[in-house]
Formats: sequence, C-alpha cells, structure tokens
Amino acid sequence: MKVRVLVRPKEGILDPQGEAVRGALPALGFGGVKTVHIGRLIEMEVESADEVDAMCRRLLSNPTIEEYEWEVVS
Amino acid sequence: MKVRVLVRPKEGILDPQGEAVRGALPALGFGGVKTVHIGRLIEMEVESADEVDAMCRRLLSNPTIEEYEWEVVS
Amino acid sequence: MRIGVTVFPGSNCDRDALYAVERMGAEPVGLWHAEADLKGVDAVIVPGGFSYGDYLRPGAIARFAGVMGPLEEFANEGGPVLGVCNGFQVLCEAHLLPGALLQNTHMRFVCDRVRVRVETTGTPWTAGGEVGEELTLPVAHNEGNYFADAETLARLEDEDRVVLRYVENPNGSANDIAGVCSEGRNVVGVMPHPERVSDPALGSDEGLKILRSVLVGAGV
Amino acid sequence: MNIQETYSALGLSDGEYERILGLMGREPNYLELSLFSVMWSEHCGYKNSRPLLRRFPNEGPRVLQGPGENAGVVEVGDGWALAFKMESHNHPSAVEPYEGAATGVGGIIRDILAMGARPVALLDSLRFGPLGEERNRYLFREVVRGIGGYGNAVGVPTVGGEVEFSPAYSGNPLVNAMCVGLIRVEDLMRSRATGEGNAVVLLGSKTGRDGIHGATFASDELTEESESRRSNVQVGDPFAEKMLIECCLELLKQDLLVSLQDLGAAGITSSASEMAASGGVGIDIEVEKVPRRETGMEPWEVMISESQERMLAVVEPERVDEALALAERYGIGGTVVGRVAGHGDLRVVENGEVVGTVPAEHLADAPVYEREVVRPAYLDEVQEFDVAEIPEPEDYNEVLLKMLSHPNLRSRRSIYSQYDHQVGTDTVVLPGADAAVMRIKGTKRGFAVTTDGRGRHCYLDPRGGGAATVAEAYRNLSCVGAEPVAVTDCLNFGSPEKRAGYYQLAECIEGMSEACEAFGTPVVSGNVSLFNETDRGPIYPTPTVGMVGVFEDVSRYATPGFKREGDIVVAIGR
Ligand SMILES: Nc1ncnc2c1ncn2[C@@H]1O[C@H](COP(=O)(O)OP(=O)(O)O)[C@@H](O)[C@H]1O
Repeated sequence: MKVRVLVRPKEGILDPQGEAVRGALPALGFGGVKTVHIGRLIEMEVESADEVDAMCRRLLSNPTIEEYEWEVVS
Repeated sequence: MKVRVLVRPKEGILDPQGEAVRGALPALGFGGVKTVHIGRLIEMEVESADEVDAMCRRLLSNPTIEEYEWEVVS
Repeated sequence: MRIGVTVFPGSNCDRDALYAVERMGAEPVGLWHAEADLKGVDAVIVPGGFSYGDYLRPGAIARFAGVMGPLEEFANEGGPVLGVCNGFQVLCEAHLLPGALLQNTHMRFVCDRVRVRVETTGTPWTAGGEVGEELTLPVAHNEGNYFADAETLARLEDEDRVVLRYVENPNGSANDIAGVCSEGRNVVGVMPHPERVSDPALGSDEGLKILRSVLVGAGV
Repeated sequence: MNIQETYSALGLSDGEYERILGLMGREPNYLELSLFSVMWSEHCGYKNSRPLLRRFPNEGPRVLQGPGENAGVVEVGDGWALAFKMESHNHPSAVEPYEGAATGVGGIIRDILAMGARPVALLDSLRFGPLGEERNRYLFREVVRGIGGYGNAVGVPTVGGEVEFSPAYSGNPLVNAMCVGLIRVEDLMRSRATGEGNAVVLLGSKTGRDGIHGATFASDELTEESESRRSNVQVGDPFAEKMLIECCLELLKQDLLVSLQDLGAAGITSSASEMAASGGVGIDIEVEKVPRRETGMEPWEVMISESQERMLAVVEPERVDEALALAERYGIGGTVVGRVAGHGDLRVVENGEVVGTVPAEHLADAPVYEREVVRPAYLDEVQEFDVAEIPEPEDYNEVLLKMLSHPNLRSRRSIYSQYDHQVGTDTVVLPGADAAVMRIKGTKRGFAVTTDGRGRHCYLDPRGGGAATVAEAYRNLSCVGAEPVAVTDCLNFGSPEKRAGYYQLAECIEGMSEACEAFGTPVVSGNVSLFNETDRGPIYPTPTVGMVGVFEDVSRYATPGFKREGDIVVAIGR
C-alpha cells in the first residue's frame, strides 16, 4: 500500500525556509501570500501500515523540532 | 485560504534522499518498505487561489526534475 | 573591460569574484540584485554562494530578482555570462542553461580540489585554453550533480556544449559534466570555482585560464 | 506556585534569592526574577568560575582588547587587528545536534561581528563518545553537518578544528566553535551604550520563544527532564545571519552606530543590561515593539528569548532613519525598541507602563562561589600507573597499523571536506596541516590559527594537561611558521559543585596560565561550560585552546609532509 507522510516544523519553531520564501515573494511579483511553511513530503510503498507511525517518529521526522501526520493513500 | 502544495521528484529522477532512507530502515528494524520518495511540502496562506498554479510552475517546482500537485485545504 | 558580478542576498563568493576580476586585469562592477541595471558591463559573472539561503531549491528564488531581467536580455543578445556554482544553479533555473543540479549522490557537501578537463574552447570562457587540457579546480557544493534528460544530454554532447568534464566525478553528475554552455555558447555554467585559484599567493592561478579567456575573446 | 517554587524553577538558589531581595530592597516580580535568573546563570554570570579566571594572564604588547568584551582583539600590523573567541554549544548539541552545532557557529560569528570585525575564519573543536554506539554516530554526523550547514551558507570558511572520541563524552558531546574576524584598528567597536536619548535598535530576525531559559538550561546537568525541555531548541537561519553580517558591516562603514552588541544567551536582557552596565547608563526597552514570530508572548518571554540572528545597536536619533533604511536594503528587520536613559536601570516598558525595573549593575553582579580547591582521591590512583609496566609489543608493524586506524588518529578529511574552507579566498594552508594559515589581502601579512584540547591528559594530570594543551597549540603554530600571539579558550568541565570538578577546573587554569606566561601568549577571550555530566558521570576536564599567530610575511609559511627525496630528517627537542 502507498503511504504519504507530511513533516513540518513544529508550531513555534523557526521555519527559515518558509520565512525567506515569504519575504522574497512580493519582490518577485507574487503578491497576496500571507504565510509560507516548508516541510517534507515522504511517499512510501509499504507492506503494512503497522509500523508507519514508529518510522515517522524514529526516522522520518525529528520530533525535537518537527511534527508529522500520515495517511494511507492507496 | 490555505493551500497545500506537494512537490516530488519526477519519475525516473534520482532521489538519493529517498534511497538513503529506504536503505536505513532495515537496520532500524523496519522491514517491508519497498520504495521511499522524498519531496517538498509547501503550505501557504493566500488571498486567492488564482496564482497558485503559476507559482507552482514557475517558483515552487522545477519542471525539469519535479512534478507538483496542489489543493485548497481550508 | 568591465565585468559585472551579481550580488544576491546570500551570495557569498561575490567578493571573491570581484577580487578575481581585478586579478584578471579587468574592472569589477558589483550588480545589486534589486536593481534592473547591468551598468553597461561587457561580461557578467553570477557567483557562488547560497542565494536566498538556497531555500526551496538553489537558485530558484534568485532567478526572479530584479537584475535577472536585463541579464537575460544581455545573455540572449550574446553577451558573455559565467555562472559559478550557485551561479550555475541560478542560470539553470532561469532557463539560460539546460538541465538542473541535483543533490550530490553521496548527500554530503563536498569541498575539495578536483581535476577537470577542458572539453571545448568554443566559448568565451574557455577560448584561452586547450581542448583536453586538465585543470585542478576547487569545488564546494551540496547540489552539484548535473542532470538533464537523455535527449538533452545527447544534444549537449553532439553540439560540443560540455565545457568542463570531471576527471574524477565528485558528485554523481551525468556524463561527468562539470560545466555546460548555452546554445549560443556565450552563457557558461560551471560547478568548480575558478575564482578561488586566481592568485599564486594561494598556491595556484589555474582559474585565471578560464576567467581571462573572456579577455582573449574580446580581443583585449 | 509559592515564591520559593518559582525561583527554584528558574534555577535560583535560596541564597541567590536572598541576595536579590537585598539588592532590590523589595520583592521582585516574575519578569524581574526571570532577568536575574538568566543573568545569574553560570553561562552569563560565571558565578563558579570568575575567581579562577582571574588567574589567566591577559596583557601583552599586541593586546588591544582583553577579556570582558564580546571578543579579544590583537594587533597584527599595518593597521590590522584580529578579533577572536571560542564558545561552547555542548548542551544544545546533545539535545539537537544539527541545530545545536549550527546555532553555535552562528552565535560565535555574531560575537566577532559585535566588535565591528568581518568574520573570516571558523574552527571547531569536537568531542564524542565512541562511534560504536549508534547515538554517538548520530551526534557526530549531525554536528559535523550542522557546522558545515551553517558555516558554508554564511560564507565564512571553516579552516580548522579537531575531534576526539572517548567514552567520557558519550551522551555529552563537546561542540566548541571559534571565529576569527578581521578589522582595522581604528574601526574597533565596543558594546558600551552611551548618550541619553539614543535609540536602541533591534536588528535581524523576529523573536519567538526559542531557547527560553536556555542559559539556565546550559548550566544544568543533562537529565531526562532537560531532554523533555527540548521544545526550547533554537533553529539557525544562516541566510538571515549572512544578511545581518553584511548589514552591520555596512552600518559601521557608514558610521551609523554608537555601539553594537550581539544577542546570545539570555537575549535582549543580557545584551541590553551589559550595554547599559558598561556604559554606566540605563536602557528602557519598549517590549511591545519587539517584532514577534509567535502570538501571545509575555514580556518576560520576549526579554529572555534566545531567538537567533539578532543584534542590538545604539543609534543617534537623527541617524535612525538612515540605519533602518539600510536594514531594509539588506532585507532584515530593523526596529527601534527602546532608548538609552539617564537612570542606571534596565527598564521594561509595555505600552507605556513599566512592568519591570532592575539596576543593570545588579544583573551584572552575579554572586560568586569560591570553593576550596581539594585534590580528589582518584588522582593518586590513576597516577600510580607505571608506563614501564606496559609490555613491549611483539609486532611494531601491527601496532602502527592499529594506531593509524584509530578514530583519534586517522585522517580528518571526511570531516573537513564537508566544510567550505576556501570561501573568501584567503586560506593559504588548508585543513589537514598543523594549523590553518590565512592571508590578509592587500598586505604581505597573515595569521595562523589552531584549536587543541587534551581531555585525557587533563584528567590524569590537570595542571600538566592544561599546560600541555597550550604548548600543543603553540607548537602547531610554530610548525607552520607563525609567531604565536594570543589565546582564547573554552573550559569544558563537569560540575564545579563536586570536589573533583572544581579541582580540575582550578588546576587546569593554573597549568594553562603558567604556559601562557612562559610563552607570552595572553588569554584575551574565552568561555566556560560547566556541568557537563550525564548519569554516566562527568566528561574529562577538557579545556580547549584556540591560539592565533601572526606572519609579517605570509608567503613564508611551512606545511607538513616530506617534500623531496634525499632531504635530511631531523628530530628537534628532547
Ligand atoms: N573537526 C575538524 N574541523 C575542521 N578541521 C579539522 C577537524 N579535525 C581536524 N581537522 C583538520 O585536520 C588537521 C589535523 O587534525 P589532528 O591530527 O586532529 O590535529 P593536530 O595536528 O592538532 O593533532 C587539523 O589541524 C585540522 O586542519
């Protein structure tokens, strides 16, 4: 089955990438963007979903600064 | 409104990060993962969705190596 | 000859490039990213660094900076442009050069000196060299792994547009490519840093062979 | 919570609270207590080490600035000077290695920038547990990545450093970063605030809840609880730092600043109170004006936040617009957040209402704990060991191979190849030699720099080890042909509240001081990191030394390696 994991900076943790992109947008001709956050997308083909949560916690995200969510997509 | 953009390496493009994660999983005791692909998650608060596709094409992804999809999440 | 060096937020080899231009015997001119003005320079160097932090993708944001409009015009009119490292990435993102630079296959930043071979002298930035000549040049990058689809690669080879080729590939680049040029041959992008070896005080000035070519081409 | 629980939670002892009551003549409110708590932490207040640090010699003919400022400064010649300092980021790196190491690099760069100097070289001194353990491998890999990730992007070359592995550092890695900056003597900047009515300008990134109570945290032992306080971790933004560097240097060049100070541990509190105390003035901070990244922050949180990539500057009122326009040009924040005042207080004002007032000198006046230096028993035991008892190996070839493949001896290339060591085009001798050699463009001059530490030696013989650490650095500089001139250091030790820890600290300082006196290399800056202990015990006492040497003619440098067949090999020394 196919699993999709989204990893993003935790609430309150600095997101320098998102900040820099947001800051640059108006000058680049893209208006109307209020916030930008950048994280990671991980897509995996797994045999079972049993261990996905443990993988997210131990390898795919850094729980110190990131949070994750995951879902089975097919 | 809130928009979510997913950017992933195009089919056939080398994804060393994904490979590295896949390779590291067995040693951590996680079996049964067949493929791993790593891409980018971009979440934006925008005034209108009109320009999102153009932003995806021109800025948020590089069509030479990446493909994208986006949706309004709220 | 006046040579411009673009300065983006996060460029960090801009001062080195300006210094190297002086060493070449040309007049260095800083080109601030926000100003859509090339100040009448005769050639442009897009230097290395981490423009806009390399956030999103290296070069992705810089490509939209104010200075890029006139730079694209200049390039399309045949003006000599050299992108070094992050500059190469910017020029690819701006579609002035084909392909893209992916993360190094070993996924680590690599700072080293590598041997490269000059593959063509048919560009303003290699006109002073010899085909087959080997140079030892510094590299320092995390995304230097040159990628283009098979068709593009075949075209680059056919049209003699591979400018430098690694003798030992430090990053996994397709066809060991270290540098390519545009269809018009005036725009060149290279991952190695010629400006870092442009002063005998640092042990080598082999990089001047590349940089000074543009003076040769211009008949200086 | 009653008041005792409150101040204890902030890391203040009963005696310290008493002292605060005495100084204030009243009960402090929570904000004021927070200010004391961060300023009186070991990290900011040096309460356990100050009396011992006085032992270091810190004067010399080339010294322009000794300890007490953001960095030490020595004269090179031709009007040039070097500002340098070393700092630890051990605890943050133990918790979050990539960001801990990265923000360590960012922090030391801002110290150098605060002197008005352009940062031109970085070094890293690292200690980890054995790589056989998964956690140590992870810490090692991520710390190296973090140092490279920050240094490479910010465009300051990482030109040297050192690393060692020992079980003593398992779970408590040492991450010390050193930065050297170049400055014209006449441009030296100091952090002293002056001029009543001058504006206090906050430059750089927005303020979040990063590292709240990080300074207190850095002065604690690593426990399960500190692991769970991780949400405090700071994340570095080298891009913001790069723009901050260029902006500050331009502000200085255009003579727009009266003084400049970095925001490190304890954030606005330490910067503002130090600027005020050294200028003998007061500072009003209008806390609502501080640009925030998060909503709902309390004034005390804003005051002690350790958000990275920020600087505090004092600007004359009529130059403020110009200064802010320049910040805008560099794409960084610039906001007037306060004024220099005639009173001597650090005063926190929110929407016109004073929410906290503490005399700046009281914040700077942390208590000092002098302890008795008592030789711990373990020393007799370890010193009984007789080297002559080691049996002669049968096969010296095998020993040689073993040594060459030992993690403490083998090539460091895999580390320094991840660091950009050439950006700036001033690196004459690249990593891999005894010391890095840098040139100074436009002159014949140059300088050399090295870092060294000998934890095991210091454990076995604190005084001898301390002296040998300095001597090793001195030799490294001599080997490249430089004239050693001055030292910065980072004192990484276990708890000073334990007899062995305090003894090691005192004796290492004594040994280092004796060596510095003998060599004529004064200590001009430094940093202390105590309480490096885990449930497995304290680390080896590990003072690391960063030494700087100068060249009148940098083309006359030497590198290791046999150069020519037939050359004669001579061993020098006894
Ligand atoms: N962590 C590091 N970062 C950068 N460079 C390093 C590091 N560790 C070692 N080096 C480089 O390798 C050289 C040799 O390392 P080492 O043998 O440990 O030093 P020393 O000569 O001080 O004993 C150092 O002088 C330095 O140039």
